[in-house]
Amino acid sequence: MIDINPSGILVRYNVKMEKKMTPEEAAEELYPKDPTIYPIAKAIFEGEEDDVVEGLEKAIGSGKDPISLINGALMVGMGVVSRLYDEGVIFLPNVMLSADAMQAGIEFCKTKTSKVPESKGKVVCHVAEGDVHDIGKNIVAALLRANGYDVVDLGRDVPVDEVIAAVEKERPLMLTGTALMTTTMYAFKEINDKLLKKGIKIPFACGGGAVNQDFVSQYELGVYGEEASDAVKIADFIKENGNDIAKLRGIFHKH
Amino acid sequence: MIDINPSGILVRYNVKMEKKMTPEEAAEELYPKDPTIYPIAKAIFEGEEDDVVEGLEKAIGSGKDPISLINGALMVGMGVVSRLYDEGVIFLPNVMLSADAMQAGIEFCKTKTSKVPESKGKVVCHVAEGDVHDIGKNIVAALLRANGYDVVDLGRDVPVDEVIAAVEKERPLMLTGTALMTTTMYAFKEINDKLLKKGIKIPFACGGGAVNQDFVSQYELGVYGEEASDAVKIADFIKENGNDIAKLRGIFHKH
Amino acid sequence: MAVTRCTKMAYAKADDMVFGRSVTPVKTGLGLEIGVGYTTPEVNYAPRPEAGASKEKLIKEYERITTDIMERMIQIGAPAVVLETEHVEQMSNHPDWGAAVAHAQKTIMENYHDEYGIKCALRHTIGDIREDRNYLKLRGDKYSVLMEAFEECAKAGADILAIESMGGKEVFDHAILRNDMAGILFGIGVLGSMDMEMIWQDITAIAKKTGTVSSGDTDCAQANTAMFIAGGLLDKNLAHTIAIIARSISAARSLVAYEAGAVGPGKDCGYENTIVKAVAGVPIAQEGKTSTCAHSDLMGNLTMQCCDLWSNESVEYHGEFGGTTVQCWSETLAYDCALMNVALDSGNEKILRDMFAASDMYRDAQGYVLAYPNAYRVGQAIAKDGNDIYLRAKNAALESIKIVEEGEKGKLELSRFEANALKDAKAAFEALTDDKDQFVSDCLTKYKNEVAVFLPENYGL
Amino acid sequence: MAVTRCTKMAYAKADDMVFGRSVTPVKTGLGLEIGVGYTTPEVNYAPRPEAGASKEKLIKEYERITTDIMERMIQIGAPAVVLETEHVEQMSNHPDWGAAVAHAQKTIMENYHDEYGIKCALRHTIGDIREDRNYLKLRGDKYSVLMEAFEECAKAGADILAIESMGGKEVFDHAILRNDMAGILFGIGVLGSMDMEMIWQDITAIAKKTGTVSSGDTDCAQANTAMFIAGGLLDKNLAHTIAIIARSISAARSLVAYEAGAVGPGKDCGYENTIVKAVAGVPIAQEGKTSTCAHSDLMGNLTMQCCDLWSNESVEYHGEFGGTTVQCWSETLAYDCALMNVALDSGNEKILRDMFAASDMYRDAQGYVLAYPNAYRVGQAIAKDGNDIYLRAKNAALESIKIVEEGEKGKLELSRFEANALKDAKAAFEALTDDKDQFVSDCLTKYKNEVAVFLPENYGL
Ligand code: B12
Ligand code: B12
Repeated sequence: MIDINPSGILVRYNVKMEKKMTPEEAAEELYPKDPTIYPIAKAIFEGEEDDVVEGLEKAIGSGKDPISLINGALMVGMGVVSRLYDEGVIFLPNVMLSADAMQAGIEFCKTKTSKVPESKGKVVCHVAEGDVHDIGKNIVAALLRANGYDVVDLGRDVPVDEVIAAVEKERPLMLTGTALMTTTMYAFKEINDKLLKKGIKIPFACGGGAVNQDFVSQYELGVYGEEASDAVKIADFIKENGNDIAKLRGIFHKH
Repeated sequence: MIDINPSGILVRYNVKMEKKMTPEEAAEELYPKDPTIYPIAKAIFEGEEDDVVEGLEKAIGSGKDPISLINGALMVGMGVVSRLYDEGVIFLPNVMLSADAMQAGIEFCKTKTSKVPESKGKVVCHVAEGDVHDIGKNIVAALLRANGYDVVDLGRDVPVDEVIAAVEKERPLMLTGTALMTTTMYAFKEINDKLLKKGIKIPFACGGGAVNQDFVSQYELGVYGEEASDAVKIADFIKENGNDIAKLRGIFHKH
Repeated sequence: MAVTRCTKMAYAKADDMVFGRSVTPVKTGLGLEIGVGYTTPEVNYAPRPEAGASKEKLIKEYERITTDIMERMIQIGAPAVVLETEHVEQMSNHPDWGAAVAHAQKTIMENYHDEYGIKCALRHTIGDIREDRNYLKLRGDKYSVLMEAFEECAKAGADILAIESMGGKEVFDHAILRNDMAGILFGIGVLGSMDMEMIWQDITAIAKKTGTVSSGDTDCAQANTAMFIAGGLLDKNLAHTIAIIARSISAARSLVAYEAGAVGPGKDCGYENTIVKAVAGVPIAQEGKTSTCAHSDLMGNLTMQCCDLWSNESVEYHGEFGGTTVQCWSETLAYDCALMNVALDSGNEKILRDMFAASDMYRDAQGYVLAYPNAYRVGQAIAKDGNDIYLRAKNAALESIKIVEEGEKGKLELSRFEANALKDAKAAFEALTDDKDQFVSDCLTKYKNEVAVFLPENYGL
Repeated sequence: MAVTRCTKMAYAKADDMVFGRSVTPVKTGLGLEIGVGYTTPEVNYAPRPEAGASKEKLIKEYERITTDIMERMIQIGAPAVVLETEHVEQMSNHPDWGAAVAHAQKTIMENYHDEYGIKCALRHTIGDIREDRNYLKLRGDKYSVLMEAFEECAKAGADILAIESMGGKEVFDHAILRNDMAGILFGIGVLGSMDMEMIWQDITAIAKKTGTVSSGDTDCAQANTAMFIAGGLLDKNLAHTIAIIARSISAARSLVAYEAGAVGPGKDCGYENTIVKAVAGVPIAQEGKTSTCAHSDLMGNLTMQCCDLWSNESVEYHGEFGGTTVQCWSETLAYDCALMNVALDSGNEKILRDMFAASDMYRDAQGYVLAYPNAYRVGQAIAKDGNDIYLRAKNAALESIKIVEEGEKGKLELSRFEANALKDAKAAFEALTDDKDQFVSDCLTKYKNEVAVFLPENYGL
């Protein structure tokens, strides 16, 4: 093999840009100080289900309300995770493991009370009819859940009418659609038209390999999202500023 | 330089496919036998204006009607040219020179009579507003003329309303538009809409670098043409089969 | 058909491997030979969305695509071309659709071949339709339709038969998002290999019967998913060091097609193909810098190093300034091939190959392991225990880890994150048993529990 | 500014010319150097049709394009990139539009440079707006707007200034469709050169004043028109042997920019640039196999032989599977450059250059003449009579004819049609006077008569 000096050929920007702090150090700075909350948040960050449950047990034992722990401890830990993911300090598998741990924590809390926890809002997720590419959707759903949304995941290859029925039933904050094939993404238009016919005007966030902004702009409810994390940002924006689709497009249509 | 055997790298299909006959031999087989017509047709093929006029003079001298010579000699010669161009035996500059010679011949015939020659039909040609790329249009116009059409050439960078006015005035068989820029071709849509508003439903053949079939399919009157010679084929089709745009698209939309 | 495991390398040494030549070339289609000393563009395309509306529209669309490509190849003087039609779901679910498309395409190709003498062949990649909304359904009714699709397309004109099969994907999908090494190994190396053993014996039988070419499989469903999730240098969904482990394991899996009778050319999106070529000696298609229309990777030149066909992976059919997309991309591919063919003709193929490899082997861990000298080593690790699909896959993983570790001591830079992920992965693989049965039984327990959609009966387990 | 004619070759011999290195490199933009030993992708793009609707929309469109490209370059680890914005008419006719776009783009590029250290520069190619519906209006009011556009864009952030000027085009357009050799020579070699002498002194003055780079012109309006009309191997609108004569003449014309103070990099679409580099030693941009998005040519690899920037010419901005078009094409360009840079780094640049040239020099007459050893000879024919813009252009034509004739005796095949066109052209050029004044006066008479739109006052004649 010939020998080269790679530095003139390519730049390893990821190495160059890496944050000085380790993820653990960065997380440590963000954990809440409260000694009953701290171990729960940390266990969430580390994705250790058992430690989460153990921490919750202790906290409940010391008098904390199970429901308040969901927002006050589990979500706080998850907030650390989401923030560090957004900043590029940690990667998706960490988020997935933390999200799994958080789910376990929420389930545990629910067993300890008869009150129903309040969610940030409901989102219906699906992969277009005819399309089995569902990893993108799975990431979207996981990140939404990790950020406190109540996700109704319809799965993949979902018939248009089933999507409509779910939206009618759940009345979500928004609907998400994923499609990775040019031949399947057209279902989004149909969904749009059927929703409008029923007078339902919620943002329909669409993404996935084949989908592009130009396509999504063609139907009234469409908002294009590039990254899975955009789904969270879109939902957050809706919660804070209402569901004006023109405004959403103004922010999220970057191409 | 390194030395290679190009035969494994590339194939000179043009060399491989070249017809056995020379253009002159091929033309000779197609000229009319009539000794007064033959030299005119041949002079057209050779693009020799002087010989065309000389031949016409002789023919008129021997009693031929100037107007009938237009169809009976000039157009026949041009027919040979067009056919050999279509078959790939001769190239565009030959056609251009022949067309120039034919124009000279027609002008000459007109001076010899008060009758008005009949054309195959009128076509209005233009380059879209804002666009100065006019060579494609020039080729289109030349080929249409060479095939007996009466071309009203509006030139380049033609404002939409001027196109509409010309169509209203000339009532052509069809309109052609050329655009080479994505930013100019949108004028075609406007033209389409304004024509429809006025109830004018003629085929609007569109071509040129930026234009593609998908774009042209978006407006009712549009028929996409890839090659300049398609303009002639479209006109011929209209003359023979009427101006049904769906039918025209069926034939000329190849992509 | 029997399955003959690969336990030896097809090439005596890495340096013997080059683009355009393979140990066992393949003759196919209209005058085409693959791996005999020249490379050929392989053009891929996806119909426009509207085209799926009816069988007629779809056929028309593929006719246009085919004509456009053939026409452009003639215009620029390209001596040969392969067209790959990756089935959209309708074409595999209704084998008569797929067959009609194959027939329409082949007719056009024959006309061009007759008129101009251009060498060409048609690959049909049947969609792996053995999946319903919730579960993989690898065996049963859908399997019969799948095989029917192969047979009908072969009879109708397809020269080269391929698939990107999905065995193991349900476990893999779960594992890859959780850095679960055992799951990645089980999904790709064990379940994937088991499923391939079944389908490739059957596809090869169909190819024999129809006089077509049984060409091979890629681990698109798994290793490519990992590569896509890993993404570019700044993406943060998966460590690239994990993606290359999945890729290395996938070589042990994709090899199974050849063990079951396939002869190549391996499909374009198999980035594991250099490893496979090293072991099995078959010609391979590859994609890279000229498939940016379809996806981005970090080894645009490197993948050319040992390719026999050079592909654009896929592009949606539509217009550009320079013609339709299939014309633009096929032309670029054809020039890439012309360059390689010049090198082959002038005896400079090894230096060009080395330049291709050098361009990207330090770009990230994936390119480093897939650079042909390292890919060869992964191949050796596989062949060493070629008879044990589990052990060879595990070997591949460990060898790739070792290669990256060595690289890090040299010119391959890793981010701390990538290095940590590698370390954790190494520990995980080293902790695994050497006993296949033990591993399978552990995994069955684990994933029946963790992955709701995992049905062992899909694999006869 | 004075005009200093080139009467000597910048390179002692053809073999000294390679990609990535030029005799007189150029420093520009944010840390970029051109021609010092590495090649850099130059990405070109056209806004979507709708984007022209308003100034705001247009700016937004270019912001998106710029971000997309910079982002992708970072994702794949490209060390450097140049962006070329070819003005749409509004941007030159309203210099504040062009300036606003330049500013918006540069701001984004600065951010990326600051964050990642990526080397980059912005080229603005002002539209030659000196034309109204019927006539060229090379001098007068439109000229002032043109120069204002240069100055405003330079002040607003453009690093590199370019234009594709149109002098001579009215005569050329008439001549090229009629195989009229004198008209081709007059249009390109005389009128084109005269117009360039004027504008390039003024552009260079603006560049000096604004601290930007006066880069050069290409004969897009004429030589490229000929190349496009000539088309592919089976097209029948113009003999390729005529197209290469027009191209060779255009080298004598495009050289004028450098004689008037420009320093390069010559613009991508100047297929005459290899000749120009041989004479003037300036760095050049080129396009070829990775500009199939914009057009098809017959020298996809060959044009890489001596390029310093490597361009995709232009692509409409829209989505593809692999990202937006500007991302896809910039990535492909970046890998092409990586390959060349590997060659430069490892001392293999000459062998790679030769492979590029060999790929296409027998593909048609154009590639044959532009192959660097032959291009060098055309350069010598120009430099020999460098002081006489007419004679040097005629020399270039005759030398190119001679080169093709020699080629035909070797491995370059010509169709009978091409050979005949060449023979006729040769006779036409040989019949021409050696006296510039005589030629100009003959042509004035002829073309005032034949070409209705030809106004001698455009050239001060
Ligand atoms: C030559 C050329 C020029 C010449 C034009 C000379 C002339 N008299 O026409 C000059 C130098 C003037 C020029 C100027 C510009 N150009 Co220009 N030019 C080209 C080039 C290189 C070739 C075009 C050409 O002549 N082709 C050959 C002819 C014969 O082809 P054609 O016109 O398409 O016609 C054929 C068919 O389409 C068909 N046809 C044409 N019309 C019709 C109609 C019908 C009915 C039918 C059936 C068929 C048909 O027949 C012909 C033969 O078969 C193209 C590159 C390209 N990819 O097209 C760029 C190109 C068109 N130009 C381009 C640009 C940007 C410009 C400028 C703005 C550059 C600048 N910044 O100054 C200016 C435009 C100024 C203006 N306001 O218009 C871009 C357009 C990009 C975009 N946004 O869409 C292109 C695509 C180059 C590129 N890749 O970037 N250009
Ligand atoms: C992996 C893969 C598969 C796997 C899918 C595994 C799975 N569980 O998903 C398998 C092997 C099953 C597969 C099958 C097929 N595939 Co496939 N596949 C791919 C591949 C290589 C990568 C896709 C992927 O996983 N990307 C990574 C994920 C994470 O990305 P993503 O889903 O786009 O999601 C990201 C964003 O888009 C975003 N996002 C996603 N959804 C949403 C939603 C919202 C609201 C927001 C804000 C964001 C967002 O978030 C994610 C992360 O940021 C692509 C190549 C490509 N260029 O995309 C081809 C591709 C999609 N496949 C293709 C094809 C053709 C097929 C098959 C038909 C092949 C065949 N002949 O069998 C079958 C399809 C069967 C069917 N009916 O669906 C083509 C589609 C072409 C077309 N016509 O459009 C592609 C483009 C490949 C190509 N270039 O040809 N494939």
